[in-house]
Amino acid sequence: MAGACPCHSIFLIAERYETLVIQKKNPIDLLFSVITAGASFMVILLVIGIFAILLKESSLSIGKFGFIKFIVTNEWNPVTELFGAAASIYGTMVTTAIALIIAIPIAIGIAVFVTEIATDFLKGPIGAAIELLAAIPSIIYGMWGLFTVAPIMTKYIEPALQKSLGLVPLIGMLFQGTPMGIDLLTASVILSIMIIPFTASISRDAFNLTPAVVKESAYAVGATQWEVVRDVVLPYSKMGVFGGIVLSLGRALGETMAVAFVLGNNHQITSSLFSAAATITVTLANEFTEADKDIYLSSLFHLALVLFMMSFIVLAAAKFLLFKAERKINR
Amino acid sequence: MNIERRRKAENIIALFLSSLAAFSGISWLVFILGDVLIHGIGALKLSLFISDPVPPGVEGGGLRNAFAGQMLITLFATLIGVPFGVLGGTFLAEYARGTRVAAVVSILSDIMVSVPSIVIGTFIYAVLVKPLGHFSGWAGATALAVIMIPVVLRTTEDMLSLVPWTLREAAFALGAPYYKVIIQVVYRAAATGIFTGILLAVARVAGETAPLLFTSFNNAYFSLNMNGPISSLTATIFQYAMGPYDDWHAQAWAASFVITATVLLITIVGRILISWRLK
Amino acid sequence: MKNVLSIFLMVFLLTLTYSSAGAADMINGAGASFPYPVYSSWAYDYHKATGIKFNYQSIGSGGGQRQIVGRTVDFGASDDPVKPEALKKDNLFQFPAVIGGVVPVVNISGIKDGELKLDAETLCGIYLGEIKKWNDAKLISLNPKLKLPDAGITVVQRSDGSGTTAIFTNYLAGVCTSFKNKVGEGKSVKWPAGIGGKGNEGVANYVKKSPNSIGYVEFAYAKQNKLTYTQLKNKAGNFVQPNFDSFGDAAESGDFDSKKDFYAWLNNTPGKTSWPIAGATFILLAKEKKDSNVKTVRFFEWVFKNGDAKAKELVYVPLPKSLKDKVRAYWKANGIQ
Amino acid sequence: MAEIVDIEAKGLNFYYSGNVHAIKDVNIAAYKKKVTALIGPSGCGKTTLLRCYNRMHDLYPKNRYEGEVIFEGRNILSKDVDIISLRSRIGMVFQKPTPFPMSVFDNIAYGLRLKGIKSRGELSERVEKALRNAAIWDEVFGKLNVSAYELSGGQQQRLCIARALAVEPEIILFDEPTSALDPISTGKIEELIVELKKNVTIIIVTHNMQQAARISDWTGFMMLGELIEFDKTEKIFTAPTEKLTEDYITGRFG
Repeated sequence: MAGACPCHSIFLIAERYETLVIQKKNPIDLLFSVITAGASFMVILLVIGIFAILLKESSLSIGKFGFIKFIVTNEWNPVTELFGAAASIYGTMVTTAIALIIAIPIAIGIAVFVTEIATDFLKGPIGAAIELLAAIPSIIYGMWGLFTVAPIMTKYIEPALQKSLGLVPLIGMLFQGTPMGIDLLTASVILSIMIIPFTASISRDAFNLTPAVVKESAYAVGATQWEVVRDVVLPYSKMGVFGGIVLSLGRALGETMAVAFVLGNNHQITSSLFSAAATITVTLANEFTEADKDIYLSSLFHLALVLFMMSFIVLAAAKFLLFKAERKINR
Repeated sequence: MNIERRRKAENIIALFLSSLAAFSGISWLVFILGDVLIHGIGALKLSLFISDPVPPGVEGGGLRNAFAGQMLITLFATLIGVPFGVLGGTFLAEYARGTRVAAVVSILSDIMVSVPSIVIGTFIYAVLVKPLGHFSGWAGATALAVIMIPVVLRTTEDMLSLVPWTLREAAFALGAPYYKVIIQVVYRAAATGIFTGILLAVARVAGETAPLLFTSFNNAYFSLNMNGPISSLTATIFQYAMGPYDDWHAQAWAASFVITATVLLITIVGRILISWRLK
Repeated sequence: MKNVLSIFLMVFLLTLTYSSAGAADMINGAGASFPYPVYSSWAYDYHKATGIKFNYQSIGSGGGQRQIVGRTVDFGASDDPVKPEALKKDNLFQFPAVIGGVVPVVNISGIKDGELKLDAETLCGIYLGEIKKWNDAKLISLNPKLKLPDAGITVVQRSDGSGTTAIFTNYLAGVCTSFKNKVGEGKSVKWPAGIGGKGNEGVANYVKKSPNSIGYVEFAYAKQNKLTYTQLKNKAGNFVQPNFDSFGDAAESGDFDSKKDFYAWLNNTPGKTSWPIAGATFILLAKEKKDSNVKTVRFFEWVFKNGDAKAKELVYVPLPKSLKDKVRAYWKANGIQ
Repeated sequence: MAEIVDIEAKGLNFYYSGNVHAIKDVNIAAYKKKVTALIGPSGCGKTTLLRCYNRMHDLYPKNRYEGEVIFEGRNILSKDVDIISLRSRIGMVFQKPTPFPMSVFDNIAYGLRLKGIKSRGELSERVEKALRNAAIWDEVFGKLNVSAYELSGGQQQRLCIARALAVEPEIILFDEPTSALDPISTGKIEELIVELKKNVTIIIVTHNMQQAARISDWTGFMMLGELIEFDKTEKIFTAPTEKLTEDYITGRFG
């Protein structure tokens, strides 16, 4: 199963190089290959370009506040012209973390249902529903969140949470303050609903890669359906599921519109999930066209740079891990 | 015996929970779509498509400007993004197949797909809006194109890689140069797949808001001037939904309904094409 | 493949030629959300009368200043007057367009328009997060007859760079030293508490949606959205209702000087019946953009002649005739008429 | 030694979803502690028959059995049979090695843990025993904690046999267990099967007639879903009753 594959592709490549050498002599071919190469290098150019431009535009802020100090400073004060990203980064991390905590179990549950439990009759519609849920534009989630979810949160869910979990020591401090519905919790819930279909559909694809015969051999030892999922399917597809989670993480980090409506735009770090906050993306969306001073705009570019680097590092690290894992399996 | 009973109970609980998760997934979809449908249909009038906005407080008005602007921006984004994406994907899957360069570009594209779209908005603001001195439809279209390129590039690469190598060899054997093989044979074999990829990329950018906020900006009037600020449905939804006026809310719902229906329709067509191709 | 390409190309060229038309009769501006209702109504009438499009996007005063400084729009609009030195540095003109008042709005069940009385001290306390509940002793002593709920106050403020905030914080900082020290004044400040809405629209929307909330908006927004406004105690010690007359009173005392590019505040004016939080909203033009300046000025000339009724309808105070003449003289002196 | 019937199909019919009649009225017995081989051309239904014994077909919707499979006096096809415990008594080894994504030790211990055995001592003891019985202990005793994927193909297959053995089933079903292996590994597995029949009943599906001749006591020849002939292996390979069997054995088709 393992050894055969790479040999085959090496063989293919070697064979193909020979053709390529012949083909290169044709001038039109050379031209076409240069054009296509140019188009694909566009991607490299874009990545470098985005980084360079953001760096250049934020140089004023980096010069004044320092790159690292900017990240750890909890201050966003246009009056005194002192800017630090800590509150926005905190908002981004908290919403992302809560969204993932809610989304991952549900998404995996959905993937399990679709691959292991559903009869063919249900498989199609549920699979399609998940795909569609993933295709709905994020602004629709945001609007739905503002008009529909936020009132429900204010009226029912948040008071209920406050009355139950709010009284538990330690955890209780997450649920203090007036339930307003425009807060971290609502934003995280909307975000989680938005990333569930993503995680679910990638996990489902990963689950489907588990060979039927391996599952059968677990059944043959007398395992129940759940035991097969837990002990065979999940471990077998953990890399794929991990990849899906990282993609969703990247998505949640960079999501703007779904949270812009319901986060309340306040640059503060609080322990309560019932308070307004700001994420990097929401700060950018709200303040970018409105920043009046150069240092203000530069600080916003600085924020964008931080977000770009965050998502780049997360995804690149995930790619690297997946790549290593793949190599390990192939070996 | 006892242990078996426990295992079975555990099994039933786990299966129940996962079924619950699945049905909750479905119910979200029904909830959201139902909400958009109920609020949207009510506000869906002919005037929405054929008249321009009126100031708050004045009766009537529509979003003709936003529909036109959205279509224009999406169209140009497609015209800019697709050639880059398809040609770039061709390079990775054909001329550079199996090389290190292809792997690097491929990985970078995957990362680019996930770069927050608002960051791309700020980037375009810095390179196209600030130096030129005005917001423009072109800036908006370029921002969306930047989002599209890596998506189209990766699908094209994947779809071309699915075309069996022997097919190319068969064409080479007839004495065709590589570019002819690619254009006449490989593209044809992968056409449905590439087209589907383009469709899904269009569906994705058609619903984007964040990158348009600082690029194409917004315009209260009907305008086809790509050199100036131009309205888009999504930016208008953001403005109207965040606004306090009831008729703004109604129009925002109607616009949401139209954009959701369009995006879902494109997605469904794309999915059907895929499954039809795989059969 | 070739067919598809040529169709693409044709569509591309067609739209290209078509899209460059129609640029001439459009004025693009952005800025304060405070005057958005009146500007958009004027623009609507102006377009009907002349066919010229006046595209105004409400993005906040900070944005208006930024975008005109960056020259990405034909004109900027700001409620926060720019100091003459700054105007000189950025090569800008500035003139007032209309006057309005900022009012606190609340959403408390059972309390109607103009019933709740607030003074500088309580408003300060609420916005500093020191007065946390509606049944706070200070609020009760001001409103002995009202039934104030035992509920936390949801404070709503502006998240964007806003002239409304500039006027509001200029007022609070002027009447209340602890606010001045802790928060300061400006288009956007670091608020100690609450949620932030984008634009007057956003604040109005959040107040409408959140029970037991308080916010501050331009009066036209309160009116159009049927938000519950409050009374305020003015400098003379009287509780006044926000209305056309009390704003007019405030406007009377404005010290607008064309030599200072009309830089002036209208907060906490001494008149007996004047509303304490008011301000003019300004237009900013780039000095070197001659053509578009003429277009913009033509619009405001038309507005000065024909727009007063519309402004009053929306509870804005049109500029007094003497001020209009000063502005016209300013245009003339700078050669933009 | 008298032959005792261990498991017996009686009038067995099997339909795949969509009413494909894959097993047609088959009557066949497997004797205790003997090796029964099922041979026949591909698509003849031998694997389908094998998968009836541990009701593997239940995993997929719309499959249908008719008739009986009698094991310990009960029809295991009846609805009230506990499939989970049935499968832990009738083990199965597949065509390709199917190690689970875990360590060598955990692979073997998996079935034991399902049965509720927790003590580390008992687990290692029984894992060792299973590995010894599967003749792989000498090769892996130093690598119990490495991933099972690190083993060679032949070792993986014997690991899977050990995994099946660990729960001490009465019957083990082999579904072409050597078709993916090289000749040396195949030889080892064949030796192992012969060794195993001292303790368990074995039913093996094989494509390879020599293999059936080498290791089985009884052989059933199937074609198009029907059991053409069932008899002692020597008889089938030397003097088959049916013409079809003879043609197949002598390589005229297949």
